[in-house]
Amino acid sequence: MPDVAASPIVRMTYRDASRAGIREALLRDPRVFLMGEDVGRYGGAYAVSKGLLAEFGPERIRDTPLSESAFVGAGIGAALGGMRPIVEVMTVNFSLLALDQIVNNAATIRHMSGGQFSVPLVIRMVTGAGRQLAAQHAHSLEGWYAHIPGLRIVAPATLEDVRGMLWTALEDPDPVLIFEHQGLYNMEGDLAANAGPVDIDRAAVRRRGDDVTVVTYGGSLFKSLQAAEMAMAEGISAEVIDLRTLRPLDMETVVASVRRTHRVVVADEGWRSGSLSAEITTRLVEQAFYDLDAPVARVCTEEVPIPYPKHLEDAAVPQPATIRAAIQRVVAAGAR
Amino acid sequence: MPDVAASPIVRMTYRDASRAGIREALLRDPRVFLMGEDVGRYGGAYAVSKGLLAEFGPERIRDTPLSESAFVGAGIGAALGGMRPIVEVMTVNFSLLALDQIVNNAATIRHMSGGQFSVPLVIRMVTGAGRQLAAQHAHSLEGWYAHIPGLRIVAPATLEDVRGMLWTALEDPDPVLIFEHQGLYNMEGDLAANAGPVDIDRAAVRRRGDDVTVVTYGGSLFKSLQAAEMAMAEGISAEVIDLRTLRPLDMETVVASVRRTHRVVVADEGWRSGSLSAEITTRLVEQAFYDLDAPVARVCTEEVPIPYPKHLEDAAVPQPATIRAAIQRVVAAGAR
Amino acid sequence: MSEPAVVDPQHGRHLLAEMLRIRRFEERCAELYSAGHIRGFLHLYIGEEAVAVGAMQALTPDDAIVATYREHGHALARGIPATALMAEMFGKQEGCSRGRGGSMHVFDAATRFYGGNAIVGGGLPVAVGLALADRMSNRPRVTACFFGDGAVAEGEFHESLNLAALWRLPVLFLCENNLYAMGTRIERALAETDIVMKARSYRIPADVVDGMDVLAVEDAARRAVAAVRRGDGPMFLELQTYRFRAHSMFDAELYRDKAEVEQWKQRDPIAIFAARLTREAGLTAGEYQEIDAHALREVQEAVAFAEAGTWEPVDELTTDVYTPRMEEVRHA
Amino acid sequence: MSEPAVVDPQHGRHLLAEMLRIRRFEERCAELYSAGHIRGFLHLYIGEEAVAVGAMQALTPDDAIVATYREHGHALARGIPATALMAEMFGKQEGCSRGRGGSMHVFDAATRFYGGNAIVGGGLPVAVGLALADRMSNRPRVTACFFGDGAVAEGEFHESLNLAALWRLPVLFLCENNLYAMGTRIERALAETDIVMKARSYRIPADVVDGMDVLAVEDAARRAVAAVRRGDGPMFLELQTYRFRAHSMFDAELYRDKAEVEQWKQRDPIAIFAARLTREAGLTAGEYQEIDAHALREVQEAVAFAEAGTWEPVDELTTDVYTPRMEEVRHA
Ligand SMILES: Cc1ncc(C[n+]2csc(CCOP(=O)(O)OP(=O)(O)O)c2C)c(N)n1
Ligand SMILES: Cc1ncc(C[n+]2csc(CCOP(=O)(O)OP(=O)(O)O)c2C)c(N)n1
Ligand SMILES: [Mg+2]
Ligand SMILES: [Mg+2]
Repeated sequence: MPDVAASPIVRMTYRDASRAGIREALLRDPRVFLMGEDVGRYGGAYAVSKGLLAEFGPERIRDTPLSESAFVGAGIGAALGGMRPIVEVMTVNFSLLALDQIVNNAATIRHMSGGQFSVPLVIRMVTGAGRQLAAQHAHSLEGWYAHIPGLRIVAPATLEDVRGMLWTALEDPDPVLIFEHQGLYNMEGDLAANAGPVDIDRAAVRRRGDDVTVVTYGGSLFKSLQAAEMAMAEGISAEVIDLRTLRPLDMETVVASVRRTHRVVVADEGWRSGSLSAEITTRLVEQAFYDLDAPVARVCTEEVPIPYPKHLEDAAVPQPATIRAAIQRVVAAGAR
Repeated sequence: MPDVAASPIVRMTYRDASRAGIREALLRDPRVFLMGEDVGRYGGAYAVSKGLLAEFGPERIRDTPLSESAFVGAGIGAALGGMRPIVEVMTVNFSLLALDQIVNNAATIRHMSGGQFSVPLVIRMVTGAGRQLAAQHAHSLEGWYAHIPGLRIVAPATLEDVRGMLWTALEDPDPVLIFEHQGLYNMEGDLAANAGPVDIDRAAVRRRGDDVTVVTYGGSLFKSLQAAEMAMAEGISAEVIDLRTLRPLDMETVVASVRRTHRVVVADEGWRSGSLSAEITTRLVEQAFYDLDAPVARVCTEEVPIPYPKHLEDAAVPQPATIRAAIQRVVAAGAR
Repeated sequence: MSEPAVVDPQHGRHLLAEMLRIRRFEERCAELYSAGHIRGFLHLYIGEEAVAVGAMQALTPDDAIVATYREHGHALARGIPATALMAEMFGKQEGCSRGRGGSMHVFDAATRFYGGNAIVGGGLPVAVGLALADRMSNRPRVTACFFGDGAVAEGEFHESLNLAALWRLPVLFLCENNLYAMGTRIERALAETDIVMKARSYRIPADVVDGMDVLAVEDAARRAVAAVRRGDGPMFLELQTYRFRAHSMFDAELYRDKAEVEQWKQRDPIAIFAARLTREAGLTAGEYQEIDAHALREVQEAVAFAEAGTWEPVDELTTDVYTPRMEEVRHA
Repeated sequence: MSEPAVVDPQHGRHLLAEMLRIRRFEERCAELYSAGHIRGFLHLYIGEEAVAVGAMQALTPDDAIVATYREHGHALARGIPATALMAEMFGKQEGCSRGRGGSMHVFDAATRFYGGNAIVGGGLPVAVGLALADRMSNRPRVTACFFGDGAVAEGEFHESLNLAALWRLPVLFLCENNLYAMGTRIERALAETDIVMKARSYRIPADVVDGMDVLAVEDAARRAVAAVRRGDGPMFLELQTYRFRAHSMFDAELYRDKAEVEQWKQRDPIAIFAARLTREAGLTAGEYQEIDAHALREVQEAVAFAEAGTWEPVDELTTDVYTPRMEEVRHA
């Protein structure tokens, strides 16, 4: 780990931090390249890779045709061939076109080959709602992907993580999918100029509290933190855990918190049924049943393709107010 | 409902029953047709549609090229155009090639069009392990599909259901995915010659019991029934619920049972993390928390691409013995 | 490419009016976007109006349309009222998709407009299926499927063309080749940039058409539609055109030369056609003003309609995810 | 198709031996399947041996192979030991994929054999990526990608050919056209059955080769590999062949005439080539017997090896889903 304390602090956006991570990877390792639709000349659909083509050239900042299955599969092949590709899929909805490659190849080759071949591939995708992009551009499928053995799923919510997780992911010998929430790109923050790799194994406690644990990740992290502030006004002390990695889940951190708070809210932008929140709730039942003083409360996305109008989009996905309401509910329920 | 009592009973396999359902649909409604890879001349990869080409001709028993995305999408278009297509996808793993059409179109068009267009499409897929087909032919993704709003997911486990659910699915105005477990095709049983449509709304209690509720579906139903028999020997009375429909879930039936038994095992051939078992467990926590006397136990598939050798495949998926062990465990735990 | 047809004065004025309606509508959309009334992604068709307007002339009300996220032009030319379209862009429930889809997801049962699909290539299989339904029902209908040059690289393009050709389905494939897929020029996306070659590799008859010439488009579309309707199987047209504006409102246009854009603007389909009408069909400056004023009025009314529109109540958020069982499924 | 090459006596005997090894291996597999030692899906290559054997001659150990679920022939011809291959089919941990993959998922790092892919078309993007890695690393390697006529209809075929051609990647596409995809004859799958036309629609040079003639295959493959290695970009060969057996062991072969099968059997690549060697290179009946006996012995040893093999312990079920962090990722 670099000596962050000694480094100057730079103000930047989540987008800038993501770009910095990619740039560092390209500088560090000649095997790394970025490939995807419009990552080069256009500068990335969300402007993440802007400027990188000029610096690294078209071989390493590789614009692809609209061929999700082929270029994701080519990423698998290139990884097998010794490269360290970063494949960008513009939006998680489009990644459905590449699912055969992701699930039937990337996730299985290591096991199916008897451990002979690993697939050190990183796929970056944009996920989430909040920009009125409607039903084919705004879903949150990272929790769904977390069902697939053989994949590692990470969801950076902070500047530090979006910059630092990429490098760790590239060092991982297996396929890692990184989900960047579109609502975070313009978020500003301070980051050490030399901020480096971060672990992708552990959840992080982003706020300490005693009365209830809010488990969340990605686009819902800051909403949860806001909700925790709001709950403070009512005298409720909420702990907020950022899962960071969705597969494998770091339940140790979650369970440790729940053993203190005895109450849990999960805030997850996936559609409620079969979302990651269900797996977390179930693991708590399995691992901490007798510590739970109230049913786990879930704040998830309504089971509807995300609609275009702002008021409906807002109503569809978790919000600070709905998270706060859930916090109040679980604290009120089954009070010891 | 036809008068089953008055009808002769015929001995047939699950495969025959599936075929009978298709045949009846074709006879009943000229808008119905079957389309998929090798459904015609080959007779279906699992011989389900054998003989139908001769009876109905190549327009209505329509062999397709290997083009999962196009022929599933064509099913959507044909449904929009007034037909009632039954699209067969040979194996659930291949359906990943058609996920764009299923998730981004079939599941969204009704809502996205403001309710103007419905997609009365039925997709039949083969799912599950048990025949040593290894990592690209043996997964159980029906629970995964159940995450998607806009789809209805059914999993017939009995002859009656595999025959009767199809017709009901075809009458449904929205896309219905029917998952037939490959391990069931050779299962024999008795069915009324005129057995007709069955509802696809409710779970069924397949075995009555008082001490524990086993919630299951599809390929795990008969394993669960076996496990229940085995548990009887130890004096445990297990109720077995066949979910039948995985989306939407009929939790009413499950909760009613749990209010009596207070203990639950979920047997589900999906990979454990993020499987349907997690959603069921979570709904129980939400809807019957104070009725649960012990943590819900899950018997799921190990988190590994299904391996080829029989002993490993058997070890990977739920078995009567593992279900029985779970039954014993929950009954022992937190005894009242 | 075939000889340009002779201009019928009245029809010519109709074509001009149609193109102007689209142009004015979208110019206003751009302003409304900047003002925050339209949100999400907004893709303008400005520069490509001759394609949608020319092609729609060849279709009857019974035919079906499948389009992309860049579909305002198609929607207007097909006859979706500007009011309902603008309300859709505002997200109001008076919009043609009840406001839920916005700019990228225009649907309209009355005109058999099946989207508005924001997945590049995603509309093609659906179009094939609509045509299959017509074929199986012996209806002499055509499904017109619009898509861009970018879609040609997608697997769904290939699978759909093969299926349509194999089954001789009544689909008219209309490839709007504007040379770019977002920032990716066709040479960087397709190993073979002569798109009609691909259609022919599925035995689909294919023509290249000047997509800046509304009469040429109409003429080619009429011939293609006639063949398709006759039962000759699918046809394919490559319409060569250019978008004058950015890909969407989030595009700095780093990838193309201002000069190239300017050059293409010299071929503005509206200006060129207006000049031709002036030359060959006696269009006067006054008439042009009037047509234009009419278009502007229509847009004005559309905006007023959209502004007066109402928001879908939040408690209806999850309606229409499933169809009420009682409801008859109408379409066909 | 080019003129058949002159037979080199020694090389000719090698080719014959290679084809016979595959034939005998698979005949035995069929028996072992009936006896229950091999399970799952088993797809035999019998009748198509000239393709794998001919093509492999053109490749060096540094090159890579991507194949399908019908890949025993490719595996043997590439040099995966029959012992390890047979043990794989038995599901024993001495198998080349540790027994986990079985017949459809043969992998071997030593020979750069990247599957064994049971998703039709699923190997093509991977092959493109392997070639991309070579291109970016300036390694003069070739990736040979085998697939069937059925795969040609899949979107992944189209996307992969376009990508390989666009980026001029060193891939040799080898389409084994045996006229059927399971029970679907090519005319019912492809609107254009002349497959090389498709390759050409991506500007990939393509040839049709008699896949029943091992020398013709070798010759075409050598020329294609040389061009690919030179950096000319991808090449495409359509190998016209036929499977003599059913698609898999679950196939009643309702879809094709016995007569057609018999006709093709007249073109048995082994019989024809043996006859030619007899005629042109002095192969004696005794020699043939000896080669055959050698093949049978190899198969016998493979079966013995497989039978003596051991089962992977159940407690290792979930190893290798992820790579131990400590382990260096070896391949490249
Ligand atoms: C499957 C998919 N991949 C990527 C995108 C993002 N995207 C939206 S439009 C577009 C370019 C499409 O270009 P083209 O087909 O030529 O249509 P045009 O925008 O030029 O009209 C891209 C890459 C998408 N919507 N869908
Ligand atoms: C994506 C996908 N769809 C369907 C199948 C089922 N399937 C296995 S082999 C096969 C036929 C493939 O034919 P072809 O590509 O010609 O190869 P061949 O078997 O003739 O060697 C089919 C349909 C599959 N394995 N993968
Ligand atoms: Mg374009
Ligand atoms: Mg074949």
